[in-house]
Parts: sequence; C-alpha cells; structure tokens
Amino acid sequence: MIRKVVPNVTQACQGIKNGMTLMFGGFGLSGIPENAIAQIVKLNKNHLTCISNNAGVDDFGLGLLLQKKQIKKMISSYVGENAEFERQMLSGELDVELIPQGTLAQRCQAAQGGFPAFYTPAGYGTEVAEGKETREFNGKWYVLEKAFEADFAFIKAWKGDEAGNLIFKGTARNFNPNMCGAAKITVVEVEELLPAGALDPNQVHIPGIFVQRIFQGENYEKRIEQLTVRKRN
Amino acid sequence: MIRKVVPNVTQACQGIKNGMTLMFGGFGLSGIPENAIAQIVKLNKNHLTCISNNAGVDDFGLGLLLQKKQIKKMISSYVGENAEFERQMLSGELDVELIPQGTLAQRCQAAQGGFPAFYTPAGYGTEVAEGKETREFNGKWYVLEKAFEADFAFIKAWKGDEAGNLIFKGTARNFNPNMCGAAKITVVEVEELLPAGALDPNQVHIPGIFVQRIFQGENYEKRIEQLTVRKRN
Amino acid sequence: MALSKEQIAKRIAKEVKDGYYVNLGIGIPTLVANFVREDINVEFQSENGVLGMGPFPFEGEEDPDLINAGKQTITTLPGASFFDSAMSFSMIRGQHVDLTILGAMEVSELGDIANWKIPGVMVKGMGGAMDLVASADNIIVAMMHTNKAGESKLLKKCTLPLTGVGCVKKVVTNLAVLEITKNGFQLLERAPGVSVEEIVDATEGNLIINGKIPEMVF
Amino acid sequence: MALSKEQIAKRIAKEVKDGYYVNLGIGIPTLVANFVREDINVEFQSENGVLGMGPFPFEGEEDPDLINAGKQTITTLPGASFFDSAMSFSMIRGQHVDLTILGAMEVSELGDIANWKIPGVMVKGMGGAMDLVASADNIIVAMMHTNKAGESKLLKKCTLPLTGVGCVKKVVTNLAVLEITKNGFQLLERAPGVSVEEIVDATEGNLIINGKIPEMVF
Repeated sequence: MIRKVVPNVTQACQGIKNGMTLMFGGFGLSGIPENAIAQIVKLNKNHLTCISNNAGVDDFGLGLLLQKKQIKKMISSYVGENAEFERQMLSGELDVELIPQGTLAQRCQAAQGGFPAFYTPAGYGTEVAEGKETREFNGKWYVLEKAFEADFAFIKAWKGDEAGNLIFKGTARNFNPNMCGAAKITVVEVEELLPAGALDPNQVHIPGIFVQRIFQGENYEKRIEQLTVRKRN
Repeated sequence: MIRKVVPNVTQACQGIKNGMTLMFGGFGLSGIPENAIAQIVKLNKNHLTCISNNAGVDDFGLGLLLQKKQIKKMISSYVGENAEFERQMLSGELDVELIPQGTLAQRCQAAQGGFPAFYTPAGYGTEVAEGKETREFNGKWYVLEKAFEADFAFIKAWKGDEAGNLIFKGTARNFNPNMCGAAKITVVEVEELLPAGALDPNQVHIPGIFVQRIFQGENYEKRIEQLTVRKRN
Repeated sequence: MALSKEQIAKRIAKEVKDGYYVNLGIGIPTLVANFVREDINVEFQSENGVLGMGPFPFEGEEDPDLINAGKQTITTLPGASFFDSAMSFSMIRGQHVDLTILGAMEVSELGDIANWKIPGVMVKGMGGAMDLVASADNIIVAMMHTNKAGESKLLKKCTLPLTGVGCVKKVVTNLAVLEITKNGFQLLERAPGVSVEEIVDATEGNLIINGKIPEMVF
Repeated sequence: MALSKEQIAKRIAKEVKDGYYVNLGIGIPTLVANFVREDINVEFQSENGVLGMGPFPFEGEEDPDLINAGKQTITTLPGASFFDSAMSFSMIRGQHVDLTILGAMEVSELGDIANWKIPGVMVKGMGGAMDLVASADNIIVAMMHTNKAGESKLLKKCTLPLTGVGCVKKVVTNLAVLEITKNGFQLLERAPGVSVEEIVDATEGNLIINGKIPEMVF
C-alpha cells in the first residue's frame, strides 16, 4: 500500500506558487475543499488561474480568493451568485473564461485519462466555439475541446483511506472525482480519514493512484446556498 | 421510479435480428452475460457483429456463438484462449477487428456519453492506425477513434434494482459499466434483483437511466479460466 | 388572461410522459415537478449529479451534501442514484435524458436560444444549458412572451449571444404554446381568454396560424 | 550462465522503486511480484480493473469474480480498489502507472516493440499492451534474448507488426540488461558467467559497449 497521508493542510498545500493553475472541486458550495481554500487565502498566492464550476459566494468558497484579488483568471460554467465576481469581471480586473458545464467536466476527465482532445456538441454555433476547430460527424456538428493542464487539483471527499482511496457523499461528489489525477498534484481533504482496508474496494469512487496527498480536514462549515424546505403537515 | 424489469431472458432478448451489432460485457469469462449468450445461441441469430474484449473459450462464453458460426465479425482486444476462434480467423471464415483494450473501453464510453470521436495515443505507428486520422498534440502523436454504434449491449451485474441501478462485483465489473447505454438497447442480467430503494444511491455504479431492460439471471456457472492458488502452510 | 408562472409550469407538465427522464432548469422549469400527473412514472435528473430527485426536505432535514443544480436543498426517492459531473453529462450528451425544460431570454423562429449572457450587463454563465440544448432531442422553453420592457422574446433572430442553434422544439409562454417548425412559430394553443391578436402583437418572429386556435386545457 | 525466467524476474524486481504503481504483463513479468523487496511499498495494477493485487488465493478461496488480466485468480491487499475498464485505462493512458513490465517477441534498437501478432500464424491480439506502451514513460521488456530458432530478438528493425514505436526504455533478457539509447542497445550488465561476446553474437541490433560490463547482482 502506498501511503498518501500528510499531517495537515499546510503540508498538503506546499508548492503552490504565484501564477499557477489550480482546480477546485465542488458545485456551488457543496463539496468544496474548504480547508485548502482557507490555506491558499492565508498563503496569499496570487495571479492564480482557477478552474472551478462556480466561483463561490461573496464571503465563502472561492469568493474568499476573489475578495483578496488572488485570482487572475477564472474558468467556470456558472458564476451567478457572486456580486464581487461580477464587478471584477465587468470592470475587466478579472479574466473569465466561461465554458459549458459538461465540457468543463470532460476537460478534467480528459486530463485524468490522457486524452489530449475530444469532440463535443456543446457550444457549437455559439461564441464558445469561436476560434475553435469544429467538425461534422454523422450529420451533426461538434467542437474540438482540449484537456486541462493544471498544477494542483484541490478535492473534497467524504471518506478516504491512507492509500488515497476516496468515497464522496451525495451531490457533494460533482466535479471532485473528475479532477482527481487531472492536475500534476492532487490534494484531497476528507471528513473522515481511515486506515487502509477500512473501505470496501468495490465501493471506492476514486482509487488512490489518482491522489498524491490526503489529509484529515477540519471545521467544515458546509454552507447551504439556497435553503428550500417543506413544512411538516 | 421508472421500472425496467422484464420477467425473463426471452423477453429481455426480444428484438435481436440477424446482422445486428451486439456488445457483451466481461473480461475472459469473468462478468459475462451467461443467460443472454445462452438465449442468443437458442435464438440462432447469425451474421452478428460482436463487440467484446475476448471471445470466450471453445465451449463457453462467446465460444458458444462461434461454434454455431453465428458470428460474422468480432471486435476484440484479445482472443488468445480459443482454438475454434483462431481456426475461423486464420481460414478467413470470421472477420476480426483487433483493437487496443483501452480504445475498446473508450469507444464504449464515447457511445454512452455522446462523444462521436476522441484522440488516443494507443496504436499510433502500428497497423491499428492504418487508414485512421492521426494528429500531434503537444509533441505527441494520437489516433482518432470513433464511438461504437451497436444495437444491443448485454451486461452482467451483481446486484440491480427495479429502476435499473447496478452494482458490479470485483473484477467482474470490467467493460460492463462502460457498455451500459452505449447501444440502442441495454439488457442487464443480475445475480440479485432488488426493489427500488434497496441500493444505497451513493454506491450505485451505473444509474438506471443507462438501462432499458433488467432481469434476474439464473444458473450462473462462473467458470474460472486460470485457477491459480497457493498451498496453505 | 395571461398565465402565471405556476400555470405555465402546469401546462408544460402535460408534455411529460410516462417513463421520461427529465432535466428541469432553474426558475419556471423547476415548478413543473409539482404538476406532473401522479399516475405516471418520471425521474428528474439534476446535472450536478442526482437522478430520482424528490420534493424539498422537511424543515431541519436539509443536507448541504444534497442539492440540485439550482443549489436548492432536495431529497431523493427510492431508486435514486448519485454520480459525478462527467457521468451526469454523459446522460445528457448521450441523449439518455428524454426531455429538457429550460428558461430563455430569447428564442428565434429557427429554434435558436439565448439565455446566458447580456453583453456588458450580466454574465452568469451557461452552466449546463449549452450541453443540454446541443444534445437533447426534446427541448421545451418556459418563459414570458415578452420582456419587462414589453418587447417580444420570440424573435426572427436572437440579438443576444446564443446558447444553442436550431434546438428548441416547443415554447410555452404566459400567452401561448408554440411549436418551432421550418417556417417559424406555429401557434398551437392560447392562454384562456388571450386572443390570437394579442399573441400576434407580442410575437416578433414569424407566427403561423392555421385555423382556429384552441384555448389551453390544464 | 543464462538466466532462468525466475532470475530475469528477480533482476527486473530491482527496478521497482518505493511508491511505484506497477503494471505487469503476462508471463515473466507476472513473476516479478514475487521478488520485490519487502521493505518498499508498491501497488500492482491489473488492467481488467484492480489496484492493490495480492498473492494467489489459498486453495478453495478462489473467486471467479476476482482475476487479473491473465485471467488468473488473485487476492487483494488492504487499500485495494476495483474499477471499470475505462477508468483502468485512464490510469494507464494518463501516466498514473509508474512502471510497465511486459514481454515481447521483438524489440528494435529504436525502442519499437512487437508482441501481438505473427501474420498468418498466430494472432492473440494486443490486449492492453498498445495502450500501455503508447502511454507509459517507463517500460521494461522481459524476454529471452533469442527465439527458439536461436535468432536474436533484439533487432535493428522489428519484422513483426508493431505494438508501439520508440517506447521501450530497458530490456532484461536471459543474457543481459540493456538500455535503449539514441544509438541503440547500450549494454549495462551481463548475466553471471555470460561473456560480452555471447551477447554480441546474440544481438542483431546495434550494441553499444562502453568499458567493462559488470555482472548482474541480485
């Protein structure tokens, strides 16, 4: 068994440099690597390119990096919950590349799996396809999209073991598994870190081979963005 | 919940016609759809194109279809355990397309996921790439491979529920999940068919949306091809 | 009288058939789930990674690890499953989802749709919409017939950046049900009490009116 | 004296470093697992969908749902995982596997490899070998130096259909350890008691001999 455990977030985040490209798992505020984000804020690294489906909210998630203007460029599919983001984008302070959500997922998956490029129908005929190669297969048009190239992927899992095997919970799974192994170094924080052998090998979502560092996360806030409930009868 | 259950293998295999393209899960004899194969032998459909990593052994698995000369063309990555297969291939009775195993998996995955084509390094510079488009990305060469187009996918899962959700066991998983939803109709046989709600939604390997028909399989032989054991001390 | 958002959702719910997997966008489409007939079997997919969504949770039972694509807390029904984003879009791109219902800022008579960006004013992003409209065979748009300035949202040609081209099959607005055909918007039904003339006035794109147009029935 | 298959495996085992994920091909490569130092941590991947393979099962404990890519019954160690074929080749193609050891019929001085087909005689198929050799940075070939007819398997140019081009990094045979360099096979070590002349005679491809060639140490 190859051990991937590091003792804390400080060591897990070693090696981050100004100007690097970082991936972050999560959808909205669900399944985001809270500990790693806090550490990157603390490290005050800047000129970062961040790949993440969303950009957090004003005072949480990647919004914390935006507040401190650590982000030079955002690659996302939806950023609609963040006023500071919108301000920086419209003023031109922040470079933003908006891409279809499925394309975002597959550009991660391609990086993980050694595919340099793939054809997808998403965005054909729109400004997303501008400057990109397009091509017809079986009478339908597709856009050529490339694998991401990133330095770090920051992942949040539910349970993990010392070998780096991961299990995600509910819809906190989202982009997290797709980003594992999609960057040079994959750093995972977990709610529960277990000894090797504690996870059923049949139920592992992501094998440890895609993970370089794993650590026990702390103090999860797990904020809810849109609390929607029913009244009990 | 959308119910996918059919009462038996006869109904599960309805609609198979001579000349169709069929996918079969399994690696060697592990995780093969034994019930569906027996039924296709019984139906005596022929001129079939079969997509399967292997071709079974002389008297089991897809070897049973080969014996009865029901297969016109085999698309596989490795066929080394089958004398009748080798005879039919070398004599020219059987048309064979051998492709890299990872390419086979990804051509299934592409069909499942609506990707018409992808670039892979496997086979570049070999006869596998002959007649195919090749292309350089970042200094490395790749071959353009296309998604499969199949009529039926025959899948063997361990547990399944009425909604078509599937869990596979051990290395009997192999190509089975990749072939689900990769053909017009996906037919699944399971060792244990459970009511909806019996499977943990977090542990489902393949959601029912990729499955059209599911049935309780019977009389699994689960032959072992290479029995290798240690002596107890 | 023009329909309320709930009524638009109720009318669209009639398009949901037994055995459908359905993806609902944010806004009016989300409301459709409340009006689907109880005697048919339907599963709702949300592109953030869940199939088999149920109603909102009871107060106090919300789970931050269980949300829909609108970031709302949800529940699941028996037979549900969770999956990653890549698999989610395999469902969508691979045409395993039978019906997609989404909102729009503009729809053209050719079936083009714009719903993600107003240059210089608002850019929320396309989210999963571009994958959905590029892939799905069956796309219904739910929206108001006109914008807040009273201008038609059913146009000859979209003025905003497109989300997808030639993909919308049907539009249900507060005034009418329309099908996109080769020649433009074919008027199928009108809201109860709304006249054909009102619809003509509110529609900039080519409107095809064949015979008597019935009122919607819910 | 020329090495036995076990000795070839034993020598190759020295190339396996702490923290490596290793994929072992059928034949001699499979034997390598038996000789890896016990004080280092290594995980074996098998492309049919398992990481963390252990030894063969005890008699009576074999499981038909638990095999390796050679279709042999196996066991798993703590920290193991199962996955589907597409994910398995994402590990391989994505260069997450650190070392690939496989057999060959022919290797050329340029690092080309042929191991899947003899036209008109034998076609077993390439299995996962083409993905492995096209992707891995670190590929070691384990094979006999000559074929049954006594002809060299280390050639200027492969005569059989290729599995991959310019990919082999090292070759360990029953006679020698050789590295593939720009100029051909660089002789690194010779089997105990085997002379450099014997290796020269058995090698058709360009052989580079710099200085005194040490005997292998196990």
